Amino acid sequence: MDNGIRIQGLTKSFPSPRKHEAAHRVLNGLDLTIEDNEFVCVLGPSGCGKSTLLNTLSGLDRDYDGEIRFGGRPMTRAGKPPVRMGYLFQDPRLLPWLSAERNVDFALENSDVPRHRWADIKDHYFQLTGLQAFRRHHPHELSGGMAQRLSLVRALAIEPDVLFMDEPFSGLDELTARRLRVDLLDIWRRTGKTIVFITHNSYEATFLADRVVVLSQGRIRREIPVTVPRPRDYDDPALFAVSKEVAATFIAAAEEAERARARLSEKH
Amino acid sequence: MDNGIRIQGLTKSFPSPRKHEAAHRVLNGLDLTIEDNEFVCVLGPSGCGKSTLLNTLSGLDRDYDGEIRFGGRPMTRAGKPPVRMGYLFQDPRLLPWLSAERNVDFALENSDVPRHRWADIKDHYFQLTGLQAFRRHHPHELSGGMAQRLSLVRALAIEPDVLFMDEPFSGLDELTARRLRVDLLDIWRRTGKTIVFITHNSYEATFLADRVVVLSQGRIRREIPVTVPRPRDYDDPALFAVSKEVAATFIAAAEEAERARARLSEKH
Amino acid sequence: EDTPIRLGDMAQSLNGVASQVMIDQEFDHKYGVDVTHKAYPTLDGLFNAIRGKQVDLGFGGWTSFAQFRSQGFPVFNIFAVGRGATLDVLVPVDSDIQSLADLKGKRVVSYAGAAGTATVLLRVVLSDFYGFDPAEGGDLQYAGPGLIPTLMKNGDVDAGLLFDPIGAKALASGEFRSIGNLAEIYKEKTGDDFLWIALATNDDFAAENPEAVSGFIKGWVEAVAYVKQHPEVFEDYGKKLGLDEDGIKLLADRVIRDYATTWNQEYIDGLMSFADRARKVMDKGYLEDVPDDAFSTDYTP
Amino acid sequence: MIAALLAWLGLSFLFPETVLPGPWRTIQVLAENFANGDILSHLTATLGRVLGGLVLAMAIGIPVGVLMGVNRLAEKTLDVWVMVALTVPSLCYAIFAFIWIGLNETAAIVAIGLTSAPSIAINLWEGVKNIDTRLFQMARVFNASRWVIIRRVLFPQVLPYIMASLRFGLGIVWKITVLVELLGRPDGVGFELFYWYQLGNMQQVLAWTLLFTLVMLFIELVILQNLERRMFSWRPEVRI
Amino acid sequence: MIAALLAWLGLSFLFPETVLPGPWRTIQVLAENFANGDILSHLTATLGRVLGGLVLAMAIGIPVGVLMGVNRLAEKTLDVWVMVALTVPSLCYAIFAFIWIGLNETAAIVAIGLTSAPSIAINLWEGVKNIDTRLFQMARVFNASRWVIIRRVLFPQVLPYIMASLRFGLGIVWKITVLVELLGRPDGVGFELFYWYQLGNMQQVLAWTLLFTLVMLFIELVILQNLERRMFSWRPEVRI
Ligand SMILES: Nc1ncnc2c1ncn2[C@@H]1O[C@H](COP(=O)(O)OP(=O)(O)OP(=O)(O)O)[C@@H](O)[C@H]1O
Ligand SMILES: Nc1ncnc2c1ncn2[C@@H]1O[C@H](COP(=O)(O)OP(=O)(O)OP(=O)(O)O)[C@@H](O)[C@H]1O
Ligand SMILES: O=C([O-])O
Ligand SMILES: [Mg+2]
Ligand SMILES: [Mg+2]
Repeated sequence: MDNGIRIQGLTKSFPSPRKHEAAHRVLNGLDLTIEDNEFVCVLGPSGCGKSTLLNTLSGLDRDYDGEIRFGGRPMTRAGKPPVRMGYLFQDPRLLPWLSAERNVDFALENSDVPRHRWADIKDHYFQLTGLQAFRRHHPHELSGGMAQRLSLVRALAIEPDVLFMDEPFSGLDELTARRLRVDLLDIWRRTGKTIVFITHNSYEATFLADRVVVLSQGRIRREIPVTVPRPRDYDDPALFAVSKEVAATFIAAAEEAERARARLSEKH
Repeated sequence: MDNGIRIQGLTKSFPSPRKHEAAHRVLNGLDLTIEDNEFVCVLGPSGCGKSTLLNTLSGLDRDYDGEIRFGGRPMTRAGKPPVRMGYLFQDPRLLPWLSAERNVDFALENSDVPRHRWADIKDHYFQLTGLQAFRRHHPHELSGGMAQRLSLVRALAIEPDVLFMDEPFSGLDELTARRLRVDLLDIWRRTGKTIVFITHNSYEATFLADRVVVLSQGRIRREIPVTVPRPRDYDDPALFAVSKEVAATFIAAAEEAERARARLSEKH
Repeated sequence: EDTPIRLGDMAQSLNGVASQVMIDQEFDHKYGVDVTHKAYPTLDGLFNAIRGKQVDLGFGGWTSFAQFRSQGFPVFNIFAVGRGATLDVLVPVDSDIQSLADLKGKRVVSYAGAAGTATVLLRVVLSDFYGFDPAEGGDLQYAGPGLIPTLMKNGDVDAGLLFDPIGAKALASGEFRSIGNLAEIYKEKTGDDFLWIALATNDDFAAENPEAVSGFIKGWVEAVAYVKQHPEVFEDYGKKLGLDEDGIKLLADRVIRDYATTWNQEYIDGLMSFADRARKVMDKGYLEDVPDDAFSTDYTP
Repeated sequence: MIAALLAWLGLSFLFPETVLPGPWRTIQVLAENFANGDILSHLTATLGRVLGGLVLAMAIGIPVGVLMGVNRLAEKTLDVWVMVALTVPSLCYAIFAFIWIGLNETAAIVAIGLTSAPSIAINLWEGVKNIDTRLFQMARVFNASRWVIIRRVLFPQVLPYIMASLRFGLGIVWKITVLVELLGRPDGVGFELFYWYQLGNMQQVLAWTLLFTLVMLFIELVILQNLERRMFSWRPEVRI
Repeated sequence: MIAALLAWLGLSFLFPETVLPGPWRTIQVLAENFANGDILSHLTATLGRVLGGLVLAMAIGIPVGVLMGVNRLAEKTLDVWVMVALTVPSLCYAIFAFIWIGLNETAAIVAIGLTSAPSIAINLWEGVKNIDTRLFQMARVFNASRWVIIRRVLFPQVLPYIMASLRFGLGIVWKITVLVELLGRPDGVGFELFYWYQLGNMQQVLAWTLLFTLVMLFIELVILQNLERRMFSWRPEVRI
């Protein structure tokens, strides 16, 4: 089945907390096409609407203008989204009354993964994330990075077709993050998911993505394809060159956004 | 007043969630001395006890063995900590029912900062963090990075003598983070605070710190002084060299910790 | 100057008719007292007021006052008011129950609660003269008076013990008939007058104002006599209840028959023998010892 | 509102007029009562007791509940007390208040307040146990005194429990007011209600019930809902 | 517990024996009642009504409250109903239950349940409004059906409100049981309480109150607290 994503004219506003003031338009006619099985990384300044984009793509927020299609199947105003999706939120969003393992079970119970495979899957991902010894801990007994990793286990365990990841490695040390990046690419290669991955790290984006997308002022500012062949080497100067371009694009976009904001403040 | 921190034999355990099982010892006789007005960065693998260390230093968690002194004044089992401190938590911990500005006011109200200076202070830090336009938003209306920046405003606004920062820039894009690092150093230079700063980014640590401390298995594995003179240049190769050493130390420590954990799992 | 007397009564009670006459015709001032009438919605409220000295004189079951006295509350009976002529056991007109004897094994509901004088009378009559106690078999239920006609109509209960005005209203509606007037049956079988409602006061008031208490009773007796001669005083009351002319006449007849006008040691002795009968049917703790000072004839004209 | 009226109308056809009078008849009776005049004095008497009782119940229940939530020792000692206080029938409170304080308004309000306080304490107690402890830590680090923490961090978090207590507390207090009025007060809506009940006059019973229902709806729709809207405007909406 | 006893002892010296008998005398009376035998039948009758009423009240109150919390339309329509239901005096419920269903246990339980349900609904309604909506979103993305969300995400979050409702609901239900027993049942603890109250026998009133207090303490200390300990063991402790 085709799990590509086609976004057309996506516009999203939040009402202002102050009455009688214009709504805050976060996404502004955003167009983006993501191929089936593509790995796309999204960069953009803090507060530019990256999480908002994932919320609309995942069907959490359906109060937007524009169109979203998954392999041709449209996202409707109500009802289930047309693909099986996994979402790693920016905050861990674990159920505090369940142990780490039961949090993963919660996701599995609502997935298509047959029950006889659960034990293996959980073992595998807990091992991968170094959480084996913490399966019976509750979320408040985990460190920040551990909660983030548990959230990763949950998103992967259900074997989704489309995976949304909102800064999944931001709270992890570089060693762990590197290893998890390699593991993620491995999983992606084996299972053929479509992945939308948000990050602030341009090198991480370049290492992972088929294409890096820079978001700013509610639109895609630029799309940078990463043509370096896979498997990629972390110290490959070619990757470094692309990542420099990504960083430069990002900085240009961010500065432009800042000037726009400054103009706006002045007007008030 | 001397605001140096002297930690001796700090040991902290958490009871296991499974009954009749040994407690989980997170800090294990940790010794560390931080000079007055020193900027110390702490690195360590996820779950190694960095946040736990800050919780004990800040007096939140007083259920530990060992001794903590601030400029000779001991932290007691009860009562106020002996210094004015600011804490930027790993999660933002904002009061959800207050607007961004009122969240900062909450901290100011309990501080020594005279009321007539509040407006200037808030203007300054909101400007610095780019949150001017969001002063009246509630936390759930902020993006992840914006909440983190608000948390930074709160910690700085009260002008503490000792500042604890737990991965303050992890959710920010590199451009914003760089600018904030420079601003932070500037504030530190002007006001003479003692700062303990946790990060996963070895380059960030090297750029900021007088001394980088690597934590692992509940102890300080190594202390790496950063002798590069200030003001430092982001692209200084001398910094890059130190940061490579920091990264290498960290990796060694992390791998050692992992081996220890593997041994432990095997025993079970 | 006339001594002020606060008179407590149940809000809907028929004593109120005579009390009102007493005030309207100024029989109180004639004997040196100044009566104000205070109505309470429930017996318990009224008793609280009497025990709490919110009122100086009050109406209620003599058994309750005797019981309170035995529990140490300083109240006592000073006059007879209602003999129980309006206490009827009613059944729906088409019921096949013809007399009290047929009540055995039937569900009977009393308006008066488990401790009420009327309930005790019902149990005494049935067990002493008909050979069964409905409370024993669990056939005796309790429900508010307003509910009882409906419960009988619905067939939830087979018979109901009611008092006026609701009893008269039920009879006047033609939907119910009486299978026995308890006080009449009791008098027939024992020769004693029954006493349902008495007038009571508290020790302090009586000690401080003996004249006023006697004066009140004199006025009360005159008021009752006036009511007997002027049944039209029931008009207003009956209309408020929604009774027609016949209904009002029926009510007046029954109530006038109910008013007692004598109070003496003989009457009290009769009550004591009722107490003996009551003790046998009731649980331990009911009228266990009736102190002599639960009654006084000192204020009888 | 209209649905409620229609339901009543429908039900009233099932019963004879004497058992369940229809809304129209009831409103007529209520209007007549108004015309007769003394409705207002009964209503103000009852409202005074209800509000007085509610204030007393909240004034006892909230601090006790909060104390039990934040302090282990207080929880252990007060737990039994609260359950005992919850079990003692309103009858006993009423009797002792009337004996001790006398048959007056103060006694009525004390009886009403004491009967309702335990329910409110229990709700708050449970509420405090459910709050976000990380925010407490934040406040402690930022040097907030115990009192500031209670007022600015704990209170807003238990506010939903307080609102709930206010609402159902109103209901409990009103129920107990009816009981207290029938035991020892010579006026009030509960008094009238019981008076007419004893007379078997359901039209009046419903007229008085209707009167108080309208008052309560006013309190809910005009006062409480506005209060709540203002207090909780920051809260994102729950949708499943 | 001991403090409560001592307080009672102290108070009892202030009043004559007939008004407030001391604990010792009361326990004696209670023991005598036990010896006489029919205490158990009264107790089981009342407990049956209390538990039946509580189950009914929870069965109505929880779904209604949750529905009002998660659905705007339901909130708008049911709000008025709940406030009306809260205001209708227990007396009215009792009358109509007895008229409609008859003078039997079912009617008593229905009257008790209906009177108590609104308080519980209100508490749950407020509870639902207070939950963490981000967890809902998480569950929705992970494909949880509405029913699963209610059961696995909403329910655990409103559990503290349910526990509170269970606790104070027990108190309300018991209070109303007393009233209902005195309006239309020929047995039960409330019936006995009122019987002895009407006879002015405070020793017996307190003996029956004590009996039920002990039963409630048993429910609280042995059942509810253990239940709660198990359910909320994951929760970090609140300390100020
Ligand atoms: N309340 C608690 N109960 C039990 N264990 C806890 C508790 N808090 C923390 N821990 C354990 O202590 C260890 C250290 O946690 P801590 O939060 O200090 O890690 P950290 O170094 O800050 O990690 P990270 O970089 O992921 O934030 C972890 O293994 C965690 O599981
Ligand atoms: N519920 C909401 N109500 C009002 N405004 C909101 C809401 N959610 C987000 N916003 C606003 O939308 C903008 C984009 O937020 P979003 O969370 O998508 O940013 P982001 O790109 O993910 O940022 P970050 O990198 O900091 O996570 C922000 O300005 C934020 O203030
Ligand atoms: O106790 C009462 O519910 O009236
Ligand atoms: Mg985001
Ligand atoms: Mg941490």
